[in-house]
Amino acid sequence: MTPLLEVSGVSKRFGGLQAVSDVSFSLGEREILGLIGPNGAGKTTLFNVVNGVYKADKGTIKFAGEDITNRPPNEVVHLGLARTHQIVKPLQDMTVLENVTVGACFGREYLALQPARKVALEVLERVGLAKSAEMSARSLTIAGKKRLEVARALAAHPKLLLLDEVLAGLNPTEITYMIGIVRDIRDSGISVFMIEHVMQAIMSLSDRLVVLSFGQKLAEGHPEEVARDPQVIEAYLGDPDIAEKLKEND
Amino acid sequence: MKRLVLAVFVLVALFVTTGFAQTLTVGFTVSNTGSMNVDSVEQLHGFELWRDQVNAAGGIKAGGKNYKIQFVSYDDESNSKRVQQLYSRLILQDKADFLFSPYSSPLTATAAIVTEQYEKVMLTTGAAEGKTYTLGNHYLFQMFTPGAEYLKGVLDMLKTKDPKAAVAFVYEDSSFSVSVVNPAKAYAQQLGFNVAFSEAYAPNTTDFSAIIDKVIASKSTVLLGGGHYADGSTLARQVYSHKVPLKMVTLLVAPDSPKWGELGDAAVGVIVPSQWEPQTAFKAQYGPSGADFAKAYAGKYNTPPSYESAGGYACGLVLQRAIEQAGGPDTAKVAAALNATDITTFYGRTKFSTAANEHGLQVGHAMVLAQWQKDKSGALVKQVVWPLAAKSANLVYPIH
Amino acid sequence: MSGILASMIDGLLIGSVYGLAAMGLSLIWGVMDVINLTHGAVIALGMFGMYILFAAFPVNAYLLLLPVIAAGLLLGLLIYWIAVHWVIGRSQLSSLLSTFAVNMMIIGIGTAIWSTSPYNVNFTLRGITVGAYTFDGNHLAAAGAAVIIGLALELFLYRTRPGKAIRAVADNREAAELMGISSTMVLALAFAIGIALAASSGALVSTLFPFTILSGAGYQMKSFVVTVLAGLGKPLGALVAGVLLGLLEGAVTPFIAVSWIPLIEFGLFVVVLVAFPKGIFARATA
Amino acid sequence: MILRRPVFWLILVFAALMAFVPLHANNVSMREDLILVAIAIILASNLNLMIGYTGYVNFGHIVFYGLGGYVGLYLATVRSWNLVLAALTAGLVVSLFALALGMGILRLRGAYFALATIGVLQAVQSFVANFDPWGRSTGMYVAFDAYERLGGARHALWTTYFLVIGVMALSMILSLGIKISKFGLGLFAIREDEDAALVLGVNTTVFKAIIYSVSAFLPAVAGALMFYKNGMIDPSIAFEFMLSLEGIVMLMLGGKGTVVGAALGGGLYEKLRSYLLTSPKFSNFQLVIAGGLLLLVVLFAPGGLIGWLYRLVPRARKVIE
Repeated sequence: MTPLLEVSGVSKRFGGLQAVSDVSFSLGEREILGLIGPNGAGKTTLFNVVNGVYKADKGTIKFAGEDITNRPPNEVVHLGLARTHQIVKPLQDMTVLENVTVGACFGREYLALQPARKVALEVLERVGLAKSAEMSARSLTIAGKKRLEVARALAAHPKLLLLDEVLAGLNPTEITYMIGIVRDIRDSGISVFMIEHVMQAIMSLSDRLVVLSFGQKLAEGHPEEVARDPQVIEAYLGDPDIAEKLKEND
Repeated sequence: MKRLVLAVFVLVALFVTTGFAQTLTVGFTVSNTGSMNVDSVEQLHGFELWRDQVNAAGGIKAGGKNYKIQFVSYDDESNSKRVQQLYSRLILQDKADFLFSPYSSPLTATAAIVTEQYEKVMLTTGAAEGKTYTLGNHYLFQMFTPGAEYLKGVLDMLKTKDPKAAVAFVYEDSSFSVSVVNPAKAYAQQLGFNVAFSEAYAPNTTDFSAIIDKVIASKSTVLLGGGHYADGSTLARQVYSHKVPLKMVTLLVAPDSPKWGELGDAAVGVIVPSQWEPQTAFKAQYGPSGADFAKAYAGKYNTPPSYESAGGYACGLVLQRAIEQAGGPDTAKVAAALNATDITTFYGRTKFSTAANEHGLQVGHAMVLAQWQKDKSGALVKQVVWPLAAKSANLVYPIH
Repeated sequence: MSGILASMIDGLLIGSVYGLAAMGLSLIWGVMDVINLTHGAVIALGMFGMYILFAAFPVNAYLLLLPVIAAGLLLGLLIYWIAVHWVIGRSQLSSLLSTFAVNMMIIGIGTAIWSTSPYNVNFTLRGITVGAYTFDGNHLAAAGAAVIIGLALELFLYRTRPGKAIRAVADNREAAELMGISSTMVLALAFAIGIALAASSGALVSTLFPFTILSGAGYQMKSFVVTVLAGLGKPLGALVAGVLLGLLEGAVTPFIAVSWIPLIEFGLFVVVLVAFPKGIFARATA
Repeated sequence: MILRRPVFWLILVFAALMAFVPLHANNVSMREDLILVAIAIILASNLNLMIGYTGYVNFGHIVFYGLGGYVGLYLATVRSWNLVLAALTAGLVVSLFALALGMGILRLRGAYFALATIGVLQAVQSFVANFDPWGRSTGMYVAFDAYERLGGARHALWTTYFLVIGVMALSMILSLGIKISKFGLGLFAIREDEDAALVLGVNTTVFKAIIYSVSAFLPAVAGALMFYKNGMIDPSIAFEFMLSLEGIVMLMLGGKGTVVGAALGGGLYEKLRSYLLTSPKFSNFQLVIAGGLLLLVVLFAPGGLIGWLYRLVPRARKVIE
């Protein structure tokens, strides 16, 4: 079986900084792949290269059998690859419903306005935002905005969802709720590729993990194997907090 | 009782006089602001002097009635878009009976479209461009000699003084200047002059150094052109400060203004084709003599009249005579009277073309040339130098 | 001396005045991310400031630059408090429109006072004659003054405490605030200096050409062109780019009609903007 | 469905009143005032498509009006075309021009785009001022016999008036239609956050170019009609930067992003302006008052009149779009 997403030899440089260098990995159907690494390791940059926000300097990206290297983000969404942003980007002066309708309208199925609105309502129900549908996006709490990000991406009916730190900044109750949403997404048949700093969560959610450090892939494999990898622990030494957590999980 | 009788008498008298002295409204716009400001206000002074004299004399007497004159005017800001809005307003809201033109050709051309659409008589002054009269109008009458004639006299004069002169045309890219310079260029070539340089500059130009450098490089010896007051005075200043070696400078319109003297040394020697100068003594068949006009004007405004002022006053005179001949203010009759007009006033001869393809074009009036010279006391004065029959001083050539 | 050379020298002289005007726009744009649309109106006020001062004190007009600059600083603080302070941090549209509103008000008041008729500052310095060409004394003096003011600003920005604070805020407002720099004070100061530069360039122009209350608009347009060529927040770059623009004008005018110049300039402006949104000279460091 | 929107019917009633009240009263003076109001509404409504819907400030919007005027006048007089055909062709030509131009300058965002539009306006004006077939800076005139084909000047003026009112109604209906469409939703997404819109699947490049081109069409048609009515055109009145800027003032005043706001702002501003222009006391303060109004709106009521209404009566949002 060919993998859903296949990244091979991707590099990205900004001026003097090699943000991502020669990274390869793949992701299968119905898989949750975690992406971890210290701050500045190039995780978000990798996301941006995968969904076409940045152009790759080298390497190829295949999605569902198609070469999507350097295709613009809007085309990538039509193929079924949606994403959320680490720093949330709600469409501030539009309602929550309108935000999600945008996702449905211009997503994989390119729905007309009326069916898109129906999809949006369903998705809002799924992420628990149905009651806020008519509120303006600006007035949501940070947790609400994180869910809105997920809802918008989900409304596109993607095959693969890239989640960029959807748990960051949430309190424990909200984290539990969001983890439930992610599981639910995978159970509905959507693959997930997620960046996360909340170690406990990513260890328990991911089927496999990819570790980045200084733009290079350090390790890949089952979460427990990765956590034991001395190279990974070494890389996290600059961030003792997380190194500690890694050990706890062991 | 006596008082009551007196009061009734006064009331009746008021009633009778107002009953007899009807009021005619004449509408126009003035450039109180913008690039046409100086010339336009001089024209306005001409209008106002005429109105005051008519009203002081009890109004225009026509068909057994007396008509007093009342003006309605707005500031057009030298902007042709405003002109259309304001002339519509003058016609529709202020119910003007007759119209005078704004100052300058483009403003007049735009106003003419509105007045023609509403079939109102408009006398144009301060607007020499001729194209407007070829558009098929019926109610437009031009007081100024058309632009095509402006520079012919200068070239004729230059032919007698310096047939080998190299001519540079530097002129404003406006309908008036273009209508003057294009025929003049052809005429210069016809007379055998070398046209060494020719370039139009955008209206509102203030920096002429690039063009002046080109004039120098072309080795031209005389310069003809200009446009209106703002650009013309600036051009003359910069020609002077760059010490361009020219034997003659002739500019349109600007040097006719009494304000020209304020330029000091930069003003000396500059020639202007003029519609009228106080020194030109036409024998007036109608209205005041030139001397009387100049005296009345100077008495009111403390400055000698320019040809714009004279044109403004003459405009009123011609309208006054047409109303008298028509026996009242009926538009069709007044237009017919204007079509038949052929008279000489202090301003010279006035006759409008009645040909269908150029109706209203001025065909009677002729130009003179005036030059700024220093008199014996060193003061700057404007002298008539052409035609020779009308001259008040000899041409100074070359200037320096 | 050839016509082209003379034309280029004339271009260079006027170009330095364009550059000075653009420095004000560039400083404000670079430091506070505000496109100051009062720029043109302030340039016009500078012209009338010089006119009024010269009418009252008929000394060497270039000495009167000092009071014009002082008045410009005060005016800058005033405009900052009326229209800019409240919209710092809001969308760029807000500051664009609020400064434009002030521009309309200045032009309106100016029109009420001076109408839109042309005025002159009747002050003439003796020119220099080389062969057939004479270079106007006022142009030479104005170019010199523009360069001196430009260099003074550069010294101020790099050698004085407040100057360094301005550069720090331009670089990174938040970091500067953490270091104890009051960004409000610095922004107000930068805005005031930008306005003073615009006013001084207007004062210089008034000694060269006749002007009306509307004359600033043309120099504002030139300032945009120059600022975009130079890249934002590079005042000295703006001065250099202004001189280059003047040189370019001087170099092409012998070959084409002057009336084509705006098309070339603004065509170039749009193309450069699209091709190098951060300015030609900024590309190396971006 | 647009037919279910109350505002749609409001627009029709409004346009019908604009057309028939001066006709019924045979009041030419009222007609001359109203045609300027209609032009203001056309300019503000179409500008709203860029500023209000897409979040791109176009300082040079008037370039479409002026170019439309030139193309239309050229076709209607020099080439003796039928006026309606000439005006529609002018709209089409100018829209295509905008499409090509938009592909280039819409790569710029925010203030850089705004500046580029000023550059475009200046460059086009300068080109036209040097363009011989269009009469350079002296422009073009309509010969009076051109009006004969529409039954004489008086008749022609009424005809152009009704056409302009039609264009005004179309402008408002277009605004409404886009606002309630999927295309409009995509534009709003671009306005709120262009990067987010792109990632959500909106083809921002194409959307922006299309709306830029669409926003050019009706102003160009209106320009063709208006300059035909005025009988002449020259670069300084066709490409008046001030009018371009006033369009923005109108929009901010009424409330950007709303159909009714754009029209309200356009109508009110024009009324105010012509009052100030002819009032002897205030003619000089027209700019001061307009500028002061704009400043107050920008600082204290960024939503304009309609935004203020929304805050007062939140339910109005549903009806007044």
